[in-house]
Amino acid sequence: MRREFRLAGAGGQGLITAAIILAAAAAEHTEYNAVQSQSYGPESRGGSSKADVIIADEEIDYPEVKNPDVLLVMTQEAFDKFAPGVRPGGTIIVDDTYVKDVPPVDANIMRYSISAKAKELGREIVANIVALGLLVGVTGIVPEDATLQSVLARVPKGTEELNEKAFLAGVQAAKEIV
Amino acid sequence: MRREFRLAGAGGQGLITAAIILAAAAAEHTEYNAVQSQSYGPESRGGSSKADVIIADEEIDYPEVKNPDVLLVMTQEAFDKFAPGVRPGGTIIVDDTYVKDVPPVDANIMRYSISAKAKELGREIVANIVALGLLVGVTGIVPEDATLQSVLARVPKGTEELNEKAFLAGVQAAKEIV
Amino acid sequence: MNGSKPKLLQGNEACVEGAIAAGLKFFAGYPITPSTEIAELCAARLPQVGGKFLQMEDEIASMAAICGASLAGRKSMTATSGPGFSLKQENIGFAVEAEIPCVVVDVQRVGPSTGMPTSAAQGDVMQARWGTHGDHEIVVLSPSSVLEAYTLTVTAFNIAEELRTPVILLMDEMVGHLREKVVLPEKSELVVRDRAKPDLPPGQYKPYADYGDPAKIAPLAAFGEGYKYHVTGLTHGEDGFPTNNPQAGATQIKRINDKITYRKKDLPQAEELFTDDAEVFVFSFGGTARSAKKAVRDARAAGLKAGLIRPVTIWPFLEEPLLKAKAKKPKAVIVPEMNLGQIVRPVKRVIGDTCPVVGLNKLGGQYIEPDEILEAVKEAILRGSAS
Amino acid sequence: MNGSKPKLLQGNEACVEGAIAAGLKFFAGYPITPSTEIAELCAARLPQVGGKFLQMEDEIASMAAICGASLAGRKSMTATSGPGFSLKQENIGFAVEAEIPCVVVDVQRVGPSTGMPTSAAQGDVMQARWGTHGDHEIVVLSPSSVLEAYTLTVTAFNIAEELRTPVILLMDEMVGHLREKVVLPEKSELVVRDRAKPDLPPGQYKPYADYGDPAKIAPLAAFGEGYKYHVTGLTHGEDGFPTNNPQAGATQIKRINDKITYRKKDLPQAEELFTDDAEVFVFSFGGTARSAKKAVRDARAAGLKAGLIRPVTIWPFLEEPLLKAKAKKPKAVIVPEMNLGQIVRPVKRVIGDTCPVVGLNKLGGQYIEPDEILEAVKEAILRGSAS
Amino acid sequence: MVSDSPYEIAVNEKWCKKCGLCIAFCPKDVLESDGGGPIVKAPSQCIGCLLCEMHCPDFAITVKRRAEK
Amino acid sequence: MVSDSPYEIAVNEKWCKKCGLCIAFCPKDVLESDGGGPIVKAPSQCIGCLLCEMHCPDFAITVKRRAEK
Amino acid sequence: MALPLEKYLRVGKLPHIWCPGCGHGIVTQAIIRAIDETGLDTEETVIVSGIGCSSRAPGYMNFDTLHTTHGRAIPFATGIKMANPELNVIVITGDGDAAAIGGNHLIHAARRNIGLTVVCFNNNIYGMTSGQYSPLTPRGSYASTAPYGMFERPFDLCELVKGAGGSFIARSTAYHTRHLTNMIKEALKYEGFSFVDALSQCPTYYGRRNRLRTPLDMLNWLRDRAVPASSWDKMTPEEKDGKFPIGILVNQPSTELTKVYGEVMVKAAAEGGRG
Amino acid sequence: MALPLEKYLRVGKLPHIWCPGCGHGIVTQAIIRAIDETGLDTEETVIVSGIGCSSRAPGYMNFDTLHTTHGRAIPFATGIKMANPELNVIVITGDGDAAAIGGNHLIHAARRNIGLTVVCFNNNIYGMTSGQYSPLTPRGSYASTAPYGMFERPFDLCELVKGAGGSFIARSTAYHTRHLTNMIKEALKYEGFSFVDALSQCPTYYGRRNRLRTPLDMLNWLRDRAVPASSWDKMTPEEKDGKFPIGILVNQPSTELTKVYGEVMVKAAAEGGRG
Ligand SMILES: Cc1ncc(C[n+]2csc(CCOP(=O)(O)OP(=O)(O)O)c2C)c(N)n1
Ligand SMILES: Cc1ncc(C[n+]2csc(CCOP(=O)(O)OP(=O)(O)O)c2C)c(N)n1
Ligand code: SF4
Ligand code: SF4
Ligand code: SF4
Ligand code: SF4
Ligand code: SF4
Ligand code: SF4
Ligand SMILES: [Mg+2]
Ligand SMILES: [Mg+2]
Repeated sequence: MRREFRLAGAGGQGLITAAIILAAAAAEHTEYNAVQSQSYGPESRGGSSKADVIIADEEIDYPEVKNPDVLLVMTQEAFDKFAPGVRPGGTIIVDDTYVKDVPPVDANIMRYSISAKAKELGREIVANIVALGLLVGVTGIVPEDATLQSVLARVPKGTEELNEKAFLAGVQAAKEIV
Repeated sequence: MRREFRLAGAGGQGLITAAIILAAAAAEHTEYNAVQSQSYGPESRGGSSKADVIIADEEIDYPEVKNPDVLLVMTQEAFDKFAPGVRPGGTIIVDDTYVKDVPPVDANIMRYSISAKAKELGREIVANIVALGLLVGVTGIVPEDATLQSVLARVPKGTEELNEKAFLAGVQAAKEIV
Repeated sequence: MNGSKPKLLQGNEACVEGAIAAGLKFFAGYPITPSTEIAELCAARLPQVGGKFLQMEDEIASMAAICGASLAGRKSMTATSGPGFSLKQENIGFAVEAEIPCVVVDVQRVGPSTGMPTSAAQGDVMQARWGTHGDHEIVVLSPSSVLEAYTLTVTAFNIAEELRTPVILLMDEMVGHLREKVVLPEKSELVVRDRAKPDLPPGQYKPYADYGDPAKIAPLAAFGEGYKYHVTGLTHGEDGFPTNNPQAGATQIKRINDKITYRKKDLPQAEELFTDDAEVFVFSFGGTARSAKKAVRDARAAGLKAGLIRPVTIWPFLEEPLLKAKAKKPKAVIVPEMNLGQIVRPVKRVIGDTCPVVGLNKLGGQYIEPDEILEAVKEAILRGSAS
Repeated sequence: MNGSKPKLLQGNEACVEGAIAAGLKFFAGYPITPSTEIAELCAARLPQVGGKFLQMEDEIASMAAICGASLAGRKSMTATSGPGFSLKQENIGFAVEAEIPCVVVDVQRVGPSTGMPTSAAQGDVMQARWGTHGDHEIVVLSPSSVLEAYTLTVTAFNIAEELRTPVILLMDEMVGHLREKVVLPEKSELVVRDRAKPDLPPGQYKPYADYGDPAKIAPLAAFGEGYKYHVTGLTHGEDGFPTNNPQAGATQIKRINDKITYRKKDLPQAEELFTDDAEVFVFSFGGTARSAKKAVRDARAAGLKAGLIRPVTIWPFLEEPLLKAKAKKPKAVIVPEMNLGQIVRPVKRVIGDTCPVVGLNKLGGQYIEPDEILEAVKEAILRGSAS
Repeated sequence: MVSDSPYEIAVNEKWCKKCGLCIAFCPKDVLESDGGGPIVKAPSQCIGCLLCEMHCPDFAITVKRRAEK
Repeated sequence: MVSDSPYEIAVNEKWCKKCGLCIAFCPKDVLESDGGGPIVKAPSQCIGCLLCEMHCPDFAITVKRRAEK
Repeated sequence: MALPLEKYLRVGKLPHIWCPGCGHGIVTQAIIRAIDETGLDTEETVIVSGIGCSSRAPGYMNFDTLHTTHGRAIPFATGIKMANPELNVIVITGDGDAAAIGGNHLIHAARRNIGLTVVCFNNNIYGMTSGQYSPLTPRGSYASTAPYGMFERPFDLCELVKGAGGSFIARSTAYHTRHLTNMIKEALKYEGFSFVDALSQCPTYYGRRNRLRTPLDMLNWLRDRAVPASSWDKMTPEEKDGKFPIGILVNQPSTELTKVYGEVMVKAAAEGGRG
Repeated sequence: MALPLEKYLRVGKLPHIWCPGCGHGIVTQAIIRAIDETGLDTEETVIVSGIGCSSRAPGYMNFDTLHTTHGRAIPFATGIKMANPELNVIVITGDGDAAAIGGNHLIHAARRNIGLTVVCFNNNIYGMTSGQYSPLTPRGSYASTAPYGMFERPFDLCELVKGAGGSFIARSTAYHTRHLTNMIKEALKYEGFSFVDALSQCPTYYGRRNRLRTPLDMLNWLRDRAVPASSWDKMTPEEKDGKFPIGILVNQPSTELTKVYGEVMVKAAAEGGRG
């Protein structure tokens, strides 16, 4: 088993953090192997942002994601850029707060107003955690409680409660849309 | 024909200049080839000084002097250090103003009070040019007039007259001691 | 940090944790992508464990400062990337000549010059060996995984201390920035070598003693311990004072080279996979070796006799596994690297005319993918069979 | 200075006169033994011929300043020795990447580190090739005589201008400090290449144009001529602006390497002596090649079939004469160098398993004497005949 | 936008990064925030002080005298 | 050299480089030049001011109070 | 009044890579405006920078532009000016570029009085590499390499350049845009080495970590600390604490280096020189 | 009163390599005397130098001694002090070593206030490499790279260190040996970064080329230009021309860097830090 995830959107949306938490949950709370990588560079300054995770039950020799099984996109630009690369038959989770134009692709598309939900919960800044909950809920790749532990271990002190709410909202949403 | 010369003494005695003039005289006024080299380094600061010249009618591939045909020494230390290295049967010109102890070696020894002579002429600083005159006179390796031209071309302006006197005194001395 | 609990760690982070486990007490550095996390983590972690961090005015000063700290008896490290590695070269040479133990991390990025600061490359392989002027052997290690970034950092400190020499940890952006699941070894499992102390009283201590035996290296007294000895970058005698004697100079330079080549056997050896019966060898290091490993596994799955040699010690070049391979008269040795062909040079020198040595090179920050290597393996086997 | 009259000139002086003959207009440097005479003579001579001299605060600044001056349209040079050469490496890489013509003189001395500042060595051969980070070809020339210090400096400027690249003149203390009789070529005999000017108007000018043909190199406009173009050490496109596109990056790096390797044939070729029927080859450069030449002549005088290959271009490594030698199945190739064995490495790579490649190495500032090489030749012939 | 002010304010949407500085610096409340970026709300109030233009890090807002046009 | 001065002046010939500074700085003409280097000419005049010692670049001349000995 | 952007900017390269609210764009605009108002010929003006967010500015400016290595813009620029003294040479640098790795070149250029105008985009942090402390980070501030607060003492950049012998020194901030433009104008008009310490803001790395949440907070922070040079000397040490003077701080005309070298050339051609 | 030479010098290494009449021996003696009078423990005192004639001094001094690379003595010394703050760390450097190639390290050490005592053997020339001009060569002087006279403007080293924030700065000369010794003593007692500009003479390369034929001529030249700091401020610019003040020029106690870092360590151990 080897599953590849890509989280993409704009700098500042916190997708790198979400990817790290996902990989950490797998690494620290399951028997799976996990690697996480991301694009660096001045272009991540305000511009686009991309973070990858691979979770596998075997050794992960080559750690790069080429055709993700699961793509989470939180901007239109990210959708346009990365949707075509998804493994045929894979899954694309779309934050329809920002992604409006979703032409058909050979993938299973799931839509949710992730950012709107986060805003509703109090601060849009937790959209990444809503998204993480959604992704975990949809894919079942790692246990929800383990992921929540990882969330709480890696978010700034004082924001645990809000993030927990965000995560659970995402998980809940997954149940609704699947 | 390849003849090797070594001029050795103390830093400040101007032997490097003398060696350069000797090589320049050969290079610029004869058909011979000539190279000149010297020891560098902090040890040349106040300490000992050594300059070598090779004059040859063939190409000078290897430019280092190992066993000079002619050695000019202007300090006891230089004598002690370099006399043993002279080619058997070679010539050693000794400034007996400073070199007092001359044990027998397999070489033709010529003594002259070079520095004393220079002092007598006005300034000891021209001892190197007296020595050069002596060396040229003794060895006949380059024409005296050509060497004098080289001397005049390379000494500081304003000192030409003194240096000419010094050179001629050396040449004269050669005639006397040979 | 240590213990059997699995963790998700970044390569750069693992390097810092390894250094701390090895006893790092002083880090001096200057930020540069993609090595910066090493400095940042040292700034946070060192004062927690009785160590110190200082951000210097540049890379030259950083290299100087770690040499100074090492002479004062503390294990020291610096980290940088290409442009900074170029700047450190003069003082790396000083550490070589003055035999000062320390660890220098270079997380490679695309060059030359500013190049592509955030993209991966393996273009500093030859610079790590030859970047400073004059003759010098140097130990260079290259990790392929986050765990190895940890363990090899510990090893780097051990070698530095044992051989009294700077050791270069040559990472690449791929490994430095990768986050990976690791189980760090228990403290008790770690071998940590501390600096040998002189057993002679100050009057008799020779900091650069030549025992006529490359296995024996003079211990290094710390400044302030009463030895009152002299350290210089000038060619020097056994007492550490400069010499102009050519013979003495030659002896000294040979000694600091021999001490390293003599210990080749003790340096981290290559990882080998399926080399016993391989017909084609893939020789690959660092991040690229991960692709190579995958390719070799895939080749085997397809019934192709490929083998992997992954050098962990890059310099001095360990010929042994290649000589063994050469003896098997292979069809080819394939050398994938993210550069124009650097490690392939000593490979060619060892393999000679025995078989084609095929460089597989990619530039511009592009990873070499397993399939590309697999393709090369297939081709080599086909070509080899045809001839 | 020029004309048929013989002169006694020092190697370092000849380099300056050659540079001035080639059109040198700006020298920036920092004094260091044994290169200092070059700076000193530039300080005296340049303002006499409409040029300028500036002593910078260090070697890094010197290298930067000559790049700046070159971009402003003036032929520029700097000179240094080991420690300073190490410091210049970062900005040499910049000149490579930004394709800025200039000449860098390194008069080698004993290293590593401060070493023996006034003693001769040839220990920077590999550093000249690999001293800066990232992949880069570079042109390195090495004179053996005072006359060649003059002519090769002119050549170095010509190559720099034609290939838009820094060229290293790798001297050694032996040649730099030697005074020798020379007859400088007449001005009219000298080939001096001046910088090509863009023939396109500013709007269409591409300072880093890729013509898909390594023979064609974009001309370099001078700052102030109205082209208003951009120069960067970041990987860049044809217009000179940074790119993060891996493909474009790869292409750019390959292009600046290919333009050099493509012109191997036009670079100064090796001097060969008695190679036609040689059984043993001596491969030697710089000051040491003078001993080698004497040894080969002495060998011939003794009836031994020795031949000399003296590479004048050190990098890119010109395999041609060695391949010719290899084809003759020689008994040995002897490689004397004043280091622990550097140029011997590519020699081995080319010769492969054909015959023994014997390094003859001396350290500590000691010249290799003709007799030592002759001895090696004799041994090789004996051994070769016995087997 | 036509107005009775002698000044014409132009916003380059492609360059604007919605930092809000132009809005904050306008002494006359000419500009209004649209999620960070400026909307020219009261062009007639503009006194051409250029504070918006000079504080824009992105060259995205310019103020011209109409005559200049 | 025995004298009635309370100071003892020692010259280390091996280190002295005959720069003459000690002689030039002695306020009491205690020292005399021997081709550059010092000869202690008038030891009894010495006032122990150390100017000779402190200006010697070669650590070659030292002045001790006799009692110190 | 509005700037002719197309004349001075490579508009095709915009939007630039800087973060929203980054002060570097404001300072860049001030430079362009100063060039415009001074009337420098764009074809005879060269812009040189080192490495850093700030040093990316020349890439957007429509001149001959040179983006060098980290810290080395000034010696590159020195070579340009020596080679062609007719050119106006402007150096754009950052506080890390100019004062950390490049500190030596800054002081030597000031000493030599070579005709460059150096504008330091001083955001007291390393922006490009994500927020490490710089030699200008105020004591106590947080940075990625100062997680316990900056413990080193910072430079006063203008004092440093003054100590090096700098003859024209001015300071302003991204808040005081008109004043900043004027300072740069004066610097451009000065014939020798002129230095402008242009305080800029990095909301992304300095602001976020130091409770200055918005670009506006950062600009106000600059405003609150700036004191006109005319008032500065009258303040007590306590009043000066945490503040800095803005305005022209030093202005002592002195012959520019390439002019002096011109005299050397005349002398050399005539007399030969004394080796 | 006479110094116990064997205690402080490696007498077996003498005579030293310096030329007859070189000022470096005089300054070295002043350092040793200051150490003696201050009572520093020779086993807890480290002497660090760069490259140059001056930088050869540590080789003759009976301490832990470190002869580094050109210009880099200060960062090496910084590493030593950081590693072991108990040590007294003295840096011996030259005007080329400290102010040309090493200028950046000098100003940063002054800024940081790290506890080093730096003594610059300032002979305003590069001695070791045979007389090229340095950033301290007076305008108009001749040097091997200034055959037409020095055309660059020199630094005032003490002003430079002051501009960098230096808290203890003093100057003296090889003429004023007692005064020089006292200045070094005060510097050794100062806890933070202390700097002594010790004017020295190079009769071989500076003197010969500039009509100062003997070492004594050179010392008198130093004497004639030195003015006590107390009189300096009262002088007109014309009177100051060609002269320099000697004495303690700056003395403003401030906490030493390793002390400050000690506080960081306490904080770090306690709270963790805010990344
Ligand atoms: C030799 C070298 N060292 C380090 C770096 C990494 N680096 C790039 S920019 C930078 C600091 C930039 O800070 P500053 O000059 O203040 O500019 P800012 O980004 O804040 O505008 C550093 C350390 C480099 N490119 N080269
Ligand atoms: C990197 C480097 N550049 C240049 C040199 C050559 N060098 C040695 S000492 C020196 C200058 C010494 O001048 P200074 O520091 O004033 O000392 P002094 O000899 O005058 O006492 C120079 C340029 C070197 N050793 N290393
Ligand atoms: S020019 Fe002044 S008044 Fe007009 S919109 Fe801009 S800031 Fe407001
Ligand atoms: S200041 Fe510029 S970038 Fe910021 S919101 Fe206004 S127009 Fe947009
Ligand atoms: S101590 Fe004073 S008085 Fe005595 S000899 Fe020395 S200088 Fe003269
Ligand atoms: S000062 Fe010292 S070296 Fe000079 S003459 Fe006197 S004793 Fe000799
Ligand atoms: S990181 Fe800071 S300095 Fe760099 S562009 Fe962003 S705000 Fe500006
Ligand atoms: S060259 Fe000058 S500084 Fe060096 S030892 Fe001689 S006199 Fe002293
Ligand atoms: Mg900054
Ligand atoms: Mg000096």
